[in-house]
Amino acid sequence: MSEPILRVEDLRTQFFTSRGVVRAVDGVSFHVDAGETVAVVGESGCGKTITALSILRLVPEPGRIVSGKILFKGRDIVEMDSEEVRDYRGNDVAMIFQDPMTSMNPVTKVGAQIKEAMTAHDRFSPAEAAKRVVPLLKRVRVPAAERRVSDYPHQFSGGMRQRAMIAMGLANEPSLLIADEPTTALDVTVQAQVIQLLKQLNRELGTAIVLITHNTALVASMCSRVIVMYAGRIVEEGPVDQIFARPEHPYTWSLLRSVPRVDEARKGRLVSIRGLPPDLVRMPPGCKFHPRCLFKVDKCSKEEPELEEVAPGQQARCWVMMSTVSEETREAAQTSEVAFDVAAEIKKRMRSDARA
Amino acid sequence: MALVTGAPLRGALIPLRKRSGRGWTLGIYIARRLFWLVPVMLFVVLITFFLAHIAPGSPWDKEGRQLSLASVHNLNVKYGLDQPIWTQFGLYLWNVLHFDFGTSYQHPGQSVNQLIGATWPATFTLGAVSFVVIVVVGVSLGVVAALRQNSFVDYTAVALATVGASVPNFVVGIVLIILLSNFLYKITNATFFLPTGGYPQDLLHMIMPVATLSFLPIAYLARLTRSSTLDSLRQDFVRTAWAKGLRERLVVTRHVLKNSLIPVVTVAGPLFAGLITGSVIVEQVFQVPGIGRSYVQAIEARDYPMILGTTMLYAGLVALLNLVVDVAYVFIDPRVKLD
Amino acid sequence: MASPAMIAEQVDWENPEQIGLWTDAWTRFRRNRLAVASLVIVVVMIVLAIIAPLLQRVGIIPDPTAQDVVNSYASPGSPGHLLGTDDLGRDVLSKILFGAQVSLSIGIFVQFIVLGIGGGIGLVAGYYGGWVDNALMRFTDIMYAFPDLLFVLIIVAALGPTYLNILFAIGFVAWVGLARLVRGSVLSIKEKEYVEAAHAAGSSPSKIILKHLLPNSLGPVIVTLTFGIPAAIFTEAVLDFLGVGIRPPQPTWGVMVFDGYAAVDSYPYLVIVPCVALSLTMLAFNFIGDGLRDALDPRMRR
Amino acid sequence: MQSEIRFRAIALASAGLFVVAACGGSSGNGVTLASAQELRIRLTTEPATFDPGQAQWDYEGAVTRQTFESLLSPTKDFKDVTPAAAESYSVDSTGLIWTFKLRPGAKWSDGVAVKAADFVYGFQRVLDPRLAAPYASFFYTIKNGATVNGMDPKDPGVDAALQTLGLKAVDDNTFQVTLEAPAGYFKWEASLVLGGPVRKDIVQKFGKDSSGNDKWAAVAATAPQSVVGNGPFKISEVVPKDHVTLVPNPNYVGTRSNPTLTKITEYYIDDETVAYAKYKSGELDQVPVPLADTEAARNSPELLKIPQLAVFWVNMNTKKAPFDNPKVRLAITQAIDRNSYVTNIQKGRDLAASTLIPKGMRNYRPDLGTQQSFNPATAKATLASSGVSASSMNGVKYMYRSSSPGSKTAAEFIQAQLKTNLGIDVVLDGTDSKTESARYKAGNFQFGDISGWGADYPDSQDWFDIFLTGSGNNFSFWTNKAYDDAVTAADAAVDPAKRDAAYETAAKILVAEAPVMFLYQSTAWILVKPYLKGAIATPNDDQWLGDYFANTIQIAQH
Repeated sequence: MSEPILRVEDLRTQFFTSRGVVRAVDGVSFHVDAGETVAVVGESGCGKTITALSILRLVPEPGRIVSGKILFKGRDIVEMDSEEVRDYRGNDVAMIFQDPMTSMNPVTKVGAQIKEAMTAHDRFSPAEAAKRVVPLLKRVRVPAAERRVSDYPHQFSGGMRQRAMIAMGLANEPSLLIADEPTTALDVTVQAQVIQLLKQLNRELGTAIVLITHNTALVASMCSRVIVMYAGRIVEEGPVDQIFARPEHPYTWSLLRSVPRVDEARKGRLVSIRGLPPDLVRMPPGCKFHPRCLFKVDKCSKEEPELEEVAPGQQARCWVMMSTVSEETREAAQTSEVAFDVAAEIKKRMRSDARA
Repeated sequence: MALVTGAPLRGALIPLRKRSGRGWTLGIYIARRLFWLVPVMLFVVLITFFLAHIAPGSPWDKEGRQLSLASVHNLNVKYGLDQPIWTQFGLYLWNVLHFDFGTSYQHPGQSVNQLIGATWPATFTLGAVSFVVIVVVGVSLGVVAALRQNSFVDYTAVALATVGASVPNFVVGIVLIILLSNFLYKITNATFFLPTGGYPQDLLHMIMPVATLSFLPIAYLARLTRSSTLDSLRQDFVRTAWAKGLRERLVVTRHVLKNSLIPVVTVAGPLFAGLITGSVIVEQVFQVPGIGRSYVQAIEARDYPMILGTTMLYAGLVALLNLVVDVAYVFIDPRVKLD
Repeated sequence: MASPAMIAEQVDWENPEQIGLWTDAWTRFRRNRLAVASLVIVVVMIVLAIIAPLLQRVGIIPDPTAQDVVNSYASPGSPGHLLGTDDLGRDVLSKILFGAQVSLSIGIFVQFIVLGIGGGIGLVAGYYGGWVDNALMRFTDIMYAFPDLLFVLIIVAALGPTYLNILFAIGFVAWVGLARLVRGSVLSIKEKEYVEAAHAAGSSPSKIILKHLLPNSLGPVIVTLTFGIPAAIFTEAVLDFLGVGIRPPQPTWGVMVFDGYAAVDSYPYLVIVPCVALSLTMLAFNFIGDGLRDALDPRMRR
Repeated sequence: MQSEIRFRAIALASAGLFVVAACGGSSGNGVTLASAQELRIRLTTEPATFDPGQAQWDYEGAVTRQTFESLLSPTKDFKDVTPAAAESYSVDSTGLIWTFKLRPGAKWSDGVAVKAADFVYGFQRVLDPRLAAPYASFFYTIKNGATVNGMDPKDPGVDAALQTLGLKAVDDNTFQVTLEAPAGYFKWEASLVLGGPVRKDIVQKFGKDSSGNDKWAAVAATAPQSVVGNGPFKISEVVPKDHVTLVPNPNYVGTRSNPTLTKITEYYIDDETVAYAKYKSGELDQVPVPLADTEAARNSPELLKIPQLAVFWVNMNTKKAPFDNPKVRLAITQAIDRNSYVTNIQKGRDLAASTLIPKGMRNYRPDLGTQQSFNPATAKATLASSGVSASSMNGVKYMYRSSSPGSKTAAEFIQAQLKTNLGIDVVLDGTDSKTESARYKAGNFQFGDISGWGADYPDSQDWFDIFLTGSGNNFSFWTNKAYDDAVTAADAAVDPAKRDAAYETAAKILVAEAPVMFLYQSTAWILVKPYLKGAIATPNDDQWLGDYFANTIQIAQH
């Protein structure tokens, strides 16, 4: 395998709010090889979007990259001066966002916004850029591209707009495309089309894709490797089929169990993970998942485990590891009434919200 | 989002938005709005005419030595004020249709057209220059204050805004005169606003009136721009623009500014109308031979033709400029429909 | 909702605090130190204005209308007069405090009228469009050109210069700017998907207007209202200049500035003091406005 | 912020001639002249017309006095009149026929000779009802003057009627006027600029506007071509709303010939605070001192204090309760401390006054005013004796002009005085000047506002006729037979002693009945630049010092 195009080493990004320091990304390391499709999975608030933004050095106020390296083809993004980073953004690494409705400038034509992505860098002359816009739209399967190019975003449907965003991202043929929950705001049929499109572009252009999502089903259909994040750190990483078959970290295991599997008969009950993601300001001691872990042992709440190799290419951060847990305890965990009181708790909370 | 039957099918599977057919509907809209100008002007004339006549005191009352009854009667007959009020109104409208706005009581021998013609250029020039200064300084101050939020610039902008709004312009004017007039007088040997030949060639004379006129609107426009720019900055598409690697200048002008123009344009229309019809107090303090001052003098002197003439000028201007603003909306924000 | 001081061990890690919209808005507002300081200033001013008669009875400040013509134009800091005296020897400090009763209240209440009429017309015109928008906007055009000087002169001359008449007269001519501003901002967001979605979901127009359209045009509205306060205060002074304002000798800030104007060369403090009072009020409402907009902005919610 | 005094300000030093001493003595050779002989002065408002007959305000007289010359003109000390456009004049035995011999060789500014017919036409225009001259009443002394001016403007017979006036051009340089009745003071009326000559051909050349006003005298950019006058100066430039510039008239022949000044620029500045600032920055050569800046100017070498023949009083409506009761009115006059007002409010600039005729004029009798002198005790007693209780007067309304700082300050002062001295709660009722004049005429007020009088000429006749029953300026609607009889007797009397006695009885009644409360006699405080030499102040200067004899003014090297 050649040198990975992206290597993140012990990245820490923190937000200095009046409530305290929010450790959004708390020591994350991973790599992405050329042409590879990697998924970053985790509940909202686990730091996956902030990691992506840190890669592009677009961390919003009051956040800052506190420490760690982000090496893109050997160059450290964190040390780059602002002009160098600007040229790198959208050229070497591009990013598309979750809500196509608000991610495009409502008062400028779609074609212009795509052309702009190219003219911002000197890879294509303005004339070449203008010529490439319609083919780009065609490549992302936007019908009647010649006419639609002079339309405004509000004249595109949600799916259509996301395709335009993808075209914008790929305009400069970047080596890496980060897609931050590209399908969340879309309905299911359109979701499948977008994922299909991304897979096809990865094959044809060889662009490495980092897909950020909380929808594990998408991961299976598209990515070769998956990284599971929780509370600002990686808790498990490895090839997709290995992780799906034998998840070692209880969190990964619960995640996979809370997704209805079409292929499996409705055997077990769906597992919902007890409680809510931790408050990133006042982190619990030890393993950050221990308050919600059904298989925790005494050590878990004292000391945080390191990532350790559990299988070829697969790492996990846990003192127990699912492989050591017997079949019966797994069954018991799945049916425990614990799930019920959590649901009741959440409902109560929602009502108080409405009343306030 | 109904499928528009009338408009020609554009081949798109689901035309989600009714095509606005930019050129054609715009023409109809403007025509309709111009048609509406007539009732608006008519209504303004009607109210002003009767308000002026209801106001206590007649054009011939004066302080100190009073006019003899004979003189007052002669004056009323001369200006037709002895006619019943409705005939006076009808006669006035008839004259206006012939573009004759009557003669001023204060300046016998001069028609309102002449007086407005003589005094408006000075006000217009002063107002137009101030408008440019206000928009340029106000908007840029607002944008910078938003981009560098809670920074030194932001706080100076707020401080300027506060002082701008709390100190009335005549106080600003008189303070400027007291401080600057010695200095300026030595350079230009007169700080009077001298519209030699109707247009002040010498910009030095305009420094103080323009500064006084612009002080408050700059503050307001800066605050307004700052607040709407802050709103735009928070939008997701700005993050997309950064992600595309655009230079800051482009992100600000093409993405942020273009989206925060709506409130600025909305205010700019009537602001311009107000500026070019003159500010009474600035014209009084700087002795500008403008129309703003003559409007208040007309009201104080119950000079009905002058009051009506100036009010109609202002009404026409405001209505037209608001139309320009409404049309501008469409060019700034395509989502705005003209209906 | 926030649980009391947390002790590290017993911390209930299972359910971190979740708070509602309004408490969140209040906490965010509270954290904006500038906005809080401004709120304190405004409250102090209002309190001072209210207890001014009390202060006078106790003797801390003299009667604002008591003339001491022998030492008129006494400069600030002279004995017994912290901020000096005016042309009739009346104490400037007590004139400011008593003047606040009229000026502050007119400044603020007029903004409610402006928000009511102007905001209402702007929202309705912007949301409904079509002939409703046309009718309301032509009415606004007429009001723009309206000789408000004449109108106010007659209204207050006819009905008498009582506080309410003046408040209504000023409010009635002050709302046009806001109406057009609100309409402008509504027009552009009316098309937004979530507004159409809410429309499709059958929520009533008033709900849409208040829940979606008004919050978005919050920024410009708040700025306009904060600028409206000194404007209203000076309009009252212009009314007095025309003879239909608050009857003297009741002091008001606007009138103090107008009267001070004549002596600005020899006794500038007569203009400076009321202008400072006004600037302070304006500054305070500015920051409160900013704090309010940031606190209520849905996107900023944690 | 209009300046307070609207009508003519008279400046007559009690010691007669008052040369602007501060400016270094006599004109002529003692002064090294500055290169630019340009005078810059300030008018309170833009004149409405340049037609001498139509002039109504002193800021209009400030221009017509320079551009036109009437038959006679007052002497420097304003004790008498001397020939001006007329070289000499004679009155026949009946006192009815006045014959004026015009100055030979006198020319208009366009070189045409001045003829008697021009004066006939000028006088006729003043009395022509169609032109509605504001001060036509001055010439009611001329035969048929009142009847012709009283005709209906639409009446076709007006032109014919004008010929019946007592005006005749005997020959090109003899102009004869026949009076309705003998009037010694017609010599003063013949010296008013109102009676300037007018060229018929010029009036016809420039025609009329749609309301029938003559365009030749319009205050417009065309004025330099259209305003043809026989005065020492002519108009060279008019910028509407800004200024008018006068330059010497080369064709002028007369007593005010060869002026040293080459240019007079009259700027319209109605805001005295602005004018004061512009004087200090060197843009104006003279300016009145605003009340608020009294201390700053009090001991400046450039200050000139000129006492004026102008008295101010508080009007009381004798037709409205409780002011229909003379005792109540008297109590009011005794309850207001004039001296405190003059020293503290007017900063000691003016003189307290408790009678009508100002100091410096014949018939000045301060001793008659004792009944109105300030004394709270007597005031309470007088009020008690009036049968009207102080509490019943609570809520009485004092009218004042809210746009004038002086009027408002006086109102607040009087309110406080009546509260402390008589325990009456006065309500201040502010209005704008137009409304106030209308309410004066309609009698729609109880008491209030300060108004006053400055004579057109220093003769008691001009003063006492104010309070005659039905007089236009008798705002108090006061009628008193004894007073009317005394004044008519005095006007007609020829023997000065009999006149003085009659005027004294009238003055006594005026003080006792107190239709008005006499307050103060004003003094003009003017700052004049040291380099302004040779200006001769007269009692009737129109808004600027030395305008009667502008030819004597010189600008010294500075």
